[in-house]
Amino acid sequence: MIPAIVLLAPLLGGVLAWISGRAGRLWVRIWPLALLVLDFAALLAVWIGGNPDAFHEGAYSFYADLIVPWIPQIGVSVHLVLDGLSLVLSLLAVFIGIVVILVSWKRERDHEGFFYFNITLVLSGVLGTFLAVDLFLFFLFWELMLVPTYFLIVGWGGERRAPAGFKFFLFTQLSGLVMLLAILALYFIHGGSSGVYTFDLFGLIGTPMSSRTSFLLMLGFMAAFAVKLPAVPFHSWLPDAYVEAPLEATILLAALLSKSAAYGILRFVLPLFHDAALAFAPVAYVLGVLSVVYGAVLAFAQTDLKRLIAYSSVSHLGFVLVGIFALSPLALQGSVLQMVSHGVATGALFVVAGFMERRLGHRDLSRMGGLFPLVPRLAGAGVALALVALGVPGSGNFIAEVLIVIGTFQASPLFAVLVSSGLVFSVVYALWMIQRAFHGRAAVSGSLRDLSALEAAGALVMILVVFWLGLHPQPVFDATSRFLQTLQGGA
Amino acid sequence: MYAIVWLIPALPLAGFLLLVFLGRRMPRAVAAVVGVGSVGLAALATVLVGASFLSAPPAGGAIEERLFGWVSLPSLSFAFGFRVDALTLTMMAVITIVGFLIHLYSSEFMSRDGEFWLFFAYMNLFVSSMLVLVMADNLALLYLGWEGVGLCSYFLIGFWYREPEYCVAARKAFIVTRIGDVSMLLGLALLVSSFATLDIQELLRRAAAGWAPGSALPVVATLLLLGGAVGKSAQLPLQVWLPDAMAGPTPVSALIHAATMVTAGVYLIARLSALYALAPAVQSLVAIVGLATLLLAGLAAIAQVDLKRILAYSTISQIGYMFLGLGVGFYSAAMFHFMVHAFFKALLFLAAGVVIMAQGEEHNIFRMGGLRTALPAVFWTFLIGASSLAALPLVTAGFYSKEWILWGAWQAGRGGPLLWLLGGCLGVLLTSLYSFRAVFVTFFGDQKIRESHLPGARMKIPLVILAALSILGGFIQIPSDIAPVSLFESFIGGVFPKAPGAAEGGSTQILLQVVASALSLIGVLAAYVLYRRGVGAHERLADSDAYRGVRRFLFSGLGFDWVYKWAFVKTFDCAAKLLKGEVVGRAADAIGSANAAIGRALGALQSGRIRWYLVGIALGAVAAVGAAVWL
Amino acid sequence: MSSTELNALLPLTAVGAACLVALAGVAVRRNVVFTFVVTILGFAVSGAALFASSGAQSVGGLLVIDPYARFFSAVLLASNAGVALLAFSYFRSYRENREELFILLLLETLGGLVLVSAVHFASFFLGLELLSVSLYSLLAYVRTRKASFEAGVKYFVPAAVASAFLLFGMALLYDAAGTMDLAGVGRSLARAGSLPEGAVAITGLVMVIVAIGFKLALAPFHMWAADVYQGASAPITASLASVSKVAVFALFFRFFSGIDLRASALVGWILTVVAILSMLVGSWLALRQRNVKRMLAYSSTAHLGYLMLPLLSGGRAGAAAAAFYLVAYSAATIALFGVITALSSVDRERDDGAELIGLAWRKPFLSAVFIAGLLSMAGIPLTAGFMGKFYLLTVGVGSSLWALAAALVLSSGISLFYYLKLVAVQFSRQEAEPHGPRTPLAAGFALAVAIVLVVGLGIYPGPLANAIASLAL
Amino acid sequence: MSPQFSDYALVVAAVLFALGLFGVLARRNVVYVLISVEVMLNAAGLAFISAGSKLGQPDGQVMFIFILTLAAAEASVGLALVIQFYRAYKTLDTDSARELKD
Repeated sequence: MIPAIVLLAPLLGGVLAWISGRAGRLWVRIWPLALLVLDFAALLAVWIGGNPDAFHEGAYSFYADLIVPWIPQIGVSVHLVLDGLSLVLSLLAVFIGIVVILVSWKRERDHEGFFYFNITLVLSGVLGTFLAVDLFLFFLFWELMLVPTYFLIVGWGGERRAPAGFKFFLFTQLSGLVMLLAILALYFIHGGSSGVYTFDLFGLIGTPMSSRTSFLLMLGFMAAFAVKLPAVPFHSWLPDAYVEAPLEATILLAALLSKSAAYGILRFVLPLFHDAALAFAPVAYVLGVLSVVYGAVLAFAQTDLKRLIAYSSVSHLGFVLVGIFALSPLALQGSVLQMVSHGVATGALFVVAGFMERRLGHRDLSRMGGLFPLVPRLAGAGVALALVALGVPGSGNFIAEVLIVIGTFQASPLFAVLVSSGLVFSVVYALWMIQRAFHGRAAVSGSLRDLSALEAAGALVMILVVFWLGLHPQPVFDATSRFLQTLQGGA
Repeated sequence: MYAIVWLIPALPLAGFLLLVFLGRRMPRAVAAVVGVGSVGLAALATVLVGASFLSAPPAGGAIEERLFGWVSLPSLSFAFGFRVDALTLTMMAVITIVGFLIHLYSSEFMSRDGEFWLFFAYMNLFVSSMLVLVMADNLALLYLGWEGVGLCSYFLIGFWYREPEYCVAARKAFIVTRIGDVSMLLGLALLVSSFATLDIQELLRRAAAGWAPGSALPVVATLLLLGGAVGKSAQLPLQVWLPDAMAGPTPVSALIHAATMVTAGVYLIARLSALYALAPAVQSLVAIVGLATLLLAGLAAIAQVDLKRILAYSTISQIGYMFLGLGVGFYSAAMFHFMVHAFFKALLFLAAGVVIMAQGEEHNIFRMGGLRTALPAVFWTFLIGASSLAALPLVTAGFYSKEWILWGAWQAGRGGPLLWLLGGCLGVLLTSLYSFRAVFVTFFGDQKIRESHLPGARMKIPLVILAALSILGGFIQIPSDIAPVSLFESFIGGVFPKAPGAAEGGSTQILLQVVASALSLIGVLAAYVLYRRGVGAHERLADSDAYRGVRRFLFSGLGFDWVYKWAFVKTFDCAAKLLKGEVVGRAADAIGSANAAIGRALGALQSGRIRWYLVGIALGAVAAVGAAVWL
Repeated sequence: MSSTELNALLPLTAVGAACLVALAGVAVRRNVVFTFVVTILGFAVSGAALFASSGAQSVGGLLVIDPYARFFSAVLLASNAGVALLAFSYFRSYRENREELFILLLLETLGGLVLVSAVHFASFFLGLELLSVSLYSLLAYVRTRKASFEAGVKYFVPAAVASAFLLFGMALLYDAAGTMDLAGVGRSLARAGSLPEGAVAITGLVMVIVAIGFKLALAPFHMWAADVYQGASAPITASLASVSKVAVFALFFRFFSGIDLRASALVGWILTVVAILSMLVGSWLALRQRNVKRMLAYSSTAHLGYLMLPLLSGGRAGAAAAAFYLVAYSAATIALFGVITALSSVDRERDDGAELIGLAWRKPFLSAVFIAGLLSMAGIPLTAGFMGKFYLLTVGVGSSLWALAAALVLSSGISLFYYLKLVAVQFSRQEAEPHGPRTPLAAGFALAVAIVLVVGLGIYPGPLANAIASLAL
Repeated sequence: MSPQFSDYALVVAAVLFALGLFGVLARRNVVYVLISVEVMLNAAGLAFISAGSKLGQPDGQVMFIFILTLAAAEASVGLALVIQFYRAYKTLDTDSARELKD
């Protein structure tokens, strides 16, 4: 039952928020927050007290395993599992959810009930992708994230929200359909060869097929994941979507939705198409390196703070892509750590960017400068997080990138060299951002309000989490290693 | 006393945390006590640990302490663990003691700055990171410290962040050193993929057992690590950041860009000396890099007019000497020079800081002059520092350390004499020329600016102590032909592979020493002739175009900045500008507009005429029937 | 005629009877409420009567009442019941006669019921004409509005031509096959390739396809659709978009399931081309439409193109997929046109996209229904449209119809643009004139049922999946 | 096999059909369009009759009667529309009804 509770708790909060939409602005926030906190507590309890080997399915073991038939006519069931990897990422999702609700606590807007309903629906969708092991169900959640995110963008976004939302929707939906084709093909191939028509991941692993078929199917999956990650050149939806979305949705997009893609590669692509993935690795490396470099160069070229962070995100996720396909234990662990750490850090960076926008009324870097003495707490948080983006020692990004580079080196020295160039480029844009926004001569006259104690505490907690991940990443490694070890089976 | 080892980096770290979170509300005095005190306590702890290290050496020659696990994976694990041996202890002593003196100096120097607390926060963090760097028992932790010091260096160079050009200098420093760092990270990656460990001792053991000397892997690995070292230590070809780094407050230049951080590369190579022994070619390269850098930086130093830039180039040059020492296998000599250099260069910078402050933030030595009488304490200490830098024979520490390195160079195989000739003769000549040029121009002649802001006790005491160390520090290791004192060698020598060649060389060694000493004195004389007495001679030269051209070339640091600007910076900017329009995104948009265009074109057929629609049906029918019948 | 046959015919009889009662009512005294009630009752009784028979019951060689026919009859009845509810609201303020509208609706339904059970050219033809002739009148029903009349003419003339194509094609097929029984025609077509009459038979088949293509508005026979959809009153357009297409497609599928496409690969090719053209052209044309009904006309061309996937793949799975998709499509169609209906009245058709600005904030219920309908059409999960598209792709992949599947994906991508544009518009914060009274009860009820179906079938498709699993022909 | 009567009839029907189609496409007057449609329908009827006679079945003629009925129904609706058309547009030119277009 635990996976179902984890999955549905945010949704329940959202529904309650929607219902209580007219009752006042307080309950609209309290319901989702309370349920998310409960959710978080439940996940923590599982992490601390749960038995990671309680359930087995082939080589895999889980804390919890739930199967309920859903559309038995075609072999679809609600199959949710909670293992270390999904646990860690679910914790991330719920944590970010809590952050999002807190960030918007004081923000007045229209139709708040529906707004929070959409937020929680996104969270449930993300959690669903982290928990589902039925391919149909996974696809459903995958697509499900889209609609509320789209509503958030077009309902509460910036000036050019409609085209931005559309672009986001189009890219993800279209690539999702390609994945659906691949899922169906796999379904039929498996059904044809074994007589059992099922969408269950563990049933489908090891389906015999020619290497060419396997490669094509893997491409179908990768289409969806490369778009959502996103890898250059499938990224062009991202900057607009991140910029035009309301802050809360941007945080969700950057911190969580991109992770679902990386997770999808880990959970589905590698187990289902191990050899094809190995064959695909060079292409993935190229895409990853392209993302790393292109994202960093473009981040440097931006003057819009949110856009800059958006591109930096592209760059960081390039590391993840390379790390995953390096398929060496170190790189895989590094990638997972990078996912978590980037989730928290980029989320926090967007939070800070949002705080800045609220105070300045704009987010144009060329009109900022010298904020450090004016708003030391805000600027301090901003500087710290920008440093995390460039991989400041002790942060989660630092150790993750070190592991990815080392792990990739074992698989392909050439691409390790290329991907590590991102470490230099990240310095360029991160410092540029620090210096344009916080250093230099003061470009703002008059006084600005610094972070309130609560805001500062929130930012501090997120920063501390990032550094905790950097200085003591072992719990994350321990939680995820069970699953990651199964991935190297053939290697 | 070994139990307190972990306190040594922890104290400055605690100081940093206190300052960064609470410093803004602290009174200056409290912030100063926290900032200076934390390093002072660390220095005290280092002394205590050092004393017990000397009195009762630990088993295996090193104190090992593992604090807590960091990363533990089946294929690789490393922890927050320290290993303190003689080499580390030397570094620690310099970092904490010189660091403490500089902190003390800063408490007065920076006292009028609005973000006093922040300065000490960064400085404390720097000391902590630097200690982690030298104390780490594994390369991952070393890399953590390595990155940490780079970060602090960035913040301190750009400490006066309201000036955009300082920010640019800071950024340049960070980016250039980051390039080296990435190379080093790749080196680590190679080591991990070969030996699956980052524990330094274990790594060196496995490398010695697993790698044949001179084979490809050790060459590549040491080359990559060398990349890191030249970045951090401002050696060719990544030396360009250091002169600009002088934008930071002078104590920063003294601590980070002279005494400690820039020698991290030296430490790295010394620490991994066993690895370099497996790649003789790379080790020779280290020597060549050192030699080239020391000459190049020496030449550039002669043409500078900014007092701090002169010192910066001199730092680059002196680290070149250390690299030369490392390259010829005289690790102890390199470390000895490191220590002595830390003393006199910190001294020079601190003295220069006083001078600049007293001259109202004037950096150009040609606008100064005659400060000998106005600032006597500074003059004398600066003179001691400059003498030590110029390696004036017998009385200065610099003489002993440099001679040791040059003796090593002489003995380094076939190219040895050449190394000695260029490094020893030319280098020594250049060094004494530029150092005494600074002395004569700054302190002699007519006073052009009235002095202001005279230094107080907290600035003078460090000067005096460092001056004393710059003289006395040399006497713990004296060439055997002069006096048989070898305290330093016997303390630290055990850490390194045995130096090739003879420790003593009889008459040859004496001859070489005489030549080098003579050259250093000639350099002083030349400086006197050119810049003091024969001012006319210098100005007569200055009239010729050729001289001006050469001077400009030297002044610019031999054109490296120009080349890099065009080769990298402009390229990157260009790429950013080109890509900013999102070529890729445009392609996606183009697909969208193509669809819209098709829609428009098809829409033109929807004319609203019934007959037209019937034509559509009829044509469709004819096409279908035609296809059916004909195919 | 045996009692079992009569039993099986009950649904048709019920609708016919309702028609007669309504006519008689009009003859005695005009009362629109009475006619409306009779109509709804007729649909209800007919729907209930579907359960009176089971298995496959042939009636006089012209009709067969089998599970397939019953299923689609239910879809038609439900759709037109919805249309009747919408129309009742829509025509509240119409000052001229309203009673005939419902009678025509009943007649149209009867034609549809005949079509879905037809197994013979005669019943095929009869049902189609019943459907079409009622539609001509329905489309042009609002005499006071020129656009409505124009729609009638624009449907009538091509439809008549299409009827001629159909009949001529039938004649040729009859000539070649020697029978007008659908199954018999199919059997003889399987041998057609080897006979000298092959060309005649294939030509006949193609002409029938052209006629059906016209009715389904498949490209390149689609051009009339946009004008007609736009001109007609919203509820009538809903009927045109759902009932007539479902009925004709059901027949098309039945006809085609009897033909072995392997024997006439050519027809398969022609249909593939038509399908791909429909998907793409439909979506492309819809891209730039501002009028919602016009946009839906083009998009329905694309949707019918999608339905060629199960048609070409055939079999039990194909039937199930087509059935699911048509249910989803009809529900979404009723929902979408229903919202337009609820916004409009007979005096003023509010079918421009601009009418939807800020609808989400102004009229949350209508907006929710409209968005659900749009998302279902776009095939977004948790809507019936997603499950439908999923079924289509399943049979497409299962039968290796890769080109069609790829075109479907592509067309879905293009279609997102125009569906989402209408979603986004509703979230616009720009102030629009606050218009329209409260949604009338009848329309509201129809919309509520539609949204429950659209969302419910997306979340819990099990029952429907069960029902369609056994629609074998 | 030599050509039979039914084959000629079929050809005649096809020609009639084509003529009707041409008329529909070429004529702008609604009444002529309706007449052309009638021609097409009758072509189909002829084809049915020829097929029925070739096969010796009555079905073809039954279909023809069906077609006649349909033609009558269509004509009645069609003529009603024509009257409306003339009222609305004061002309019988089909091209004048083009308010609805892209």
